[in-house]
Amino acid sequence: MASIEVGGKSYETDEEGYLVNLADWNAEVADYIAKTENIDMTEQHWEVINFLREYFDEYQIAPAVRVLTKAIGKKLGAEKGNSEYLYGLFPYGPGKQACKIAGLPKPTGCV
Amino acid sequence: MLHIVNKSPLTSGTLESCLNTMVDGGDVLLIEDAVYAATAGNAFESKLTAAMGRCKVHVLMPDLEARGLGDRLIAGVASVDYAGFVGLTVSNKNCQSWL
Amino acid sequence: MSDQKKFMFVNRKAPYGTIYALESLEVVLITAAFDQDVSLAFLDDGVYQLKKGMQTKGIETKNFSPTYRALEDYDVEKLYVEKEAMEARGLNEDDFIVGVTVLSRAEMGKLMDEQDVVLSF
Amino acid sequence: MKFGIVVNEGPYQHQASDSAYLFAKAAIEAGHEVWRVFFYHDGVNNASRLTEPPQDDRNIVNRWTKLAEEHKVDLVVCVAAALRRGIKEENLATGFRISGLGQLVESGIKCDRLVTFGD
Repeated sequence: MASIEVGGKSYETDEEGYLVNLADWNAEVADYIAKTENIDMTEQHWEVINFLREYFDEYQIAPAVRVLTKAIGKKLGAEKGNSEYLYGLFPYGPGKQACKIAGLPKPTGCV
Repeated sequence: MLHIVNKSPLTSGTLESCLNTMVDGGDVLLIEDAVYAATAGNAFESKLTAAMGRCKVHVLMPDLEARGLGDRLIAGVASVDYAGFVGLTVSNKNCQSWL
Repeated sequence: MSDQKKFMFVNRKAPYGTIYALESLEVVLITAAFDQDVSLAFLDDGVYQLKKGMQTKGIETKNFSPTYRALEDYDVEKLYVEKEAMEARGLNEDDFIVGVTVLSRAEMGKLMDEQDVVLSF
Repeated sequence: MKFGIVVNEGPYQHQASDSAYLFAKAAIEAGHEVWRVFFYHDGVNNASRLTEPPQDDRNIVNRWTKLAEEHKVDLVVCVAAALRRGIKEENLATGFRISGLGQLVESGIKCDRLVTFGD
């Protein structure tokens, strides 16, 4: 099992870098995972990450990209509810990359 | 529509649910443990024969024979082999397995 | 894929006792992404999947029932509960975590008959 | 006709896998095409290369492999269900592939009939 070191503490991850224990997540860990993905977290990134975490908390699933896009549009405004904007923030996909940073389970049911 | 049922009516309500829900004129195929429903003298016999007025009941013979009851088939239940099973899925426009 | 078919997912099993309910929900979420005409039918013990107020901490299992509320975001809006099954379990519409259409057994049978693909878990 | 088949139970534990195989064989013999068999729930265990039944019993896993080789049947194992149950590329029998649930939906869309075997 792999692990990451953040702030002197060790966190278990799988081979792809997803947190094994979802309860381990905190902002510092998110920042660290983002760096390994070459992403500098900005306020815009955090908006999406927080949204994902709230969505997961409410529905117990990470939303599909299409659903995320629509829901973000509803909550944060139409100019953010499109895939250009979301892929701009997370080049490898708001599904995989943002879920990883948000400490959500790896999407497995992928088409 | 072809309704496929695979559980004994003596331990599961599946066959009864199927017969109660399906629209008239459909096909019912009994496979695996559901074949016990098609044997003379079983406690579900009267319910099955009552349903036979509204739908056609078939039994997968290899499953009935495997269970030692190949000679107890209730009159009016059609016997099919696997080729007949395939045929039923073709002749009906859709099918459903009652799992 | 341009061709749209009518998919029905028939749920007849209670949650937690077996994994079928959870894995059925996973298929439903994927099917929605294919722009198919999706409906969910809850019959027999499957009706129990929708009971609100599940507390799964004590069995150390994930409570997936909130996910039914997300179905709307996935444009899955046809949830049907069989009236006879609901009543046989002492439940009514207020017991469900999500809004559903209650159908009589006969109406349910007719709806099933009209489907192109019926998946049963 | 083009058939899709779904198998929801593991081999040896439940008859579903045998029924599905015999159905597939009969469909092919009748001149139909079995386009894909999708393994879901415990059905993913049909794909384990590590299965070793006694010699006097049918070999369910090999039987699927042979069907895939001789009749170009696409044997697909659901990735989410497989990961839960320890089925991975390294213990996957020949002829099977691991893929997403979309492959099941696709079977429903592309096949004339989708027949499910399970418990």
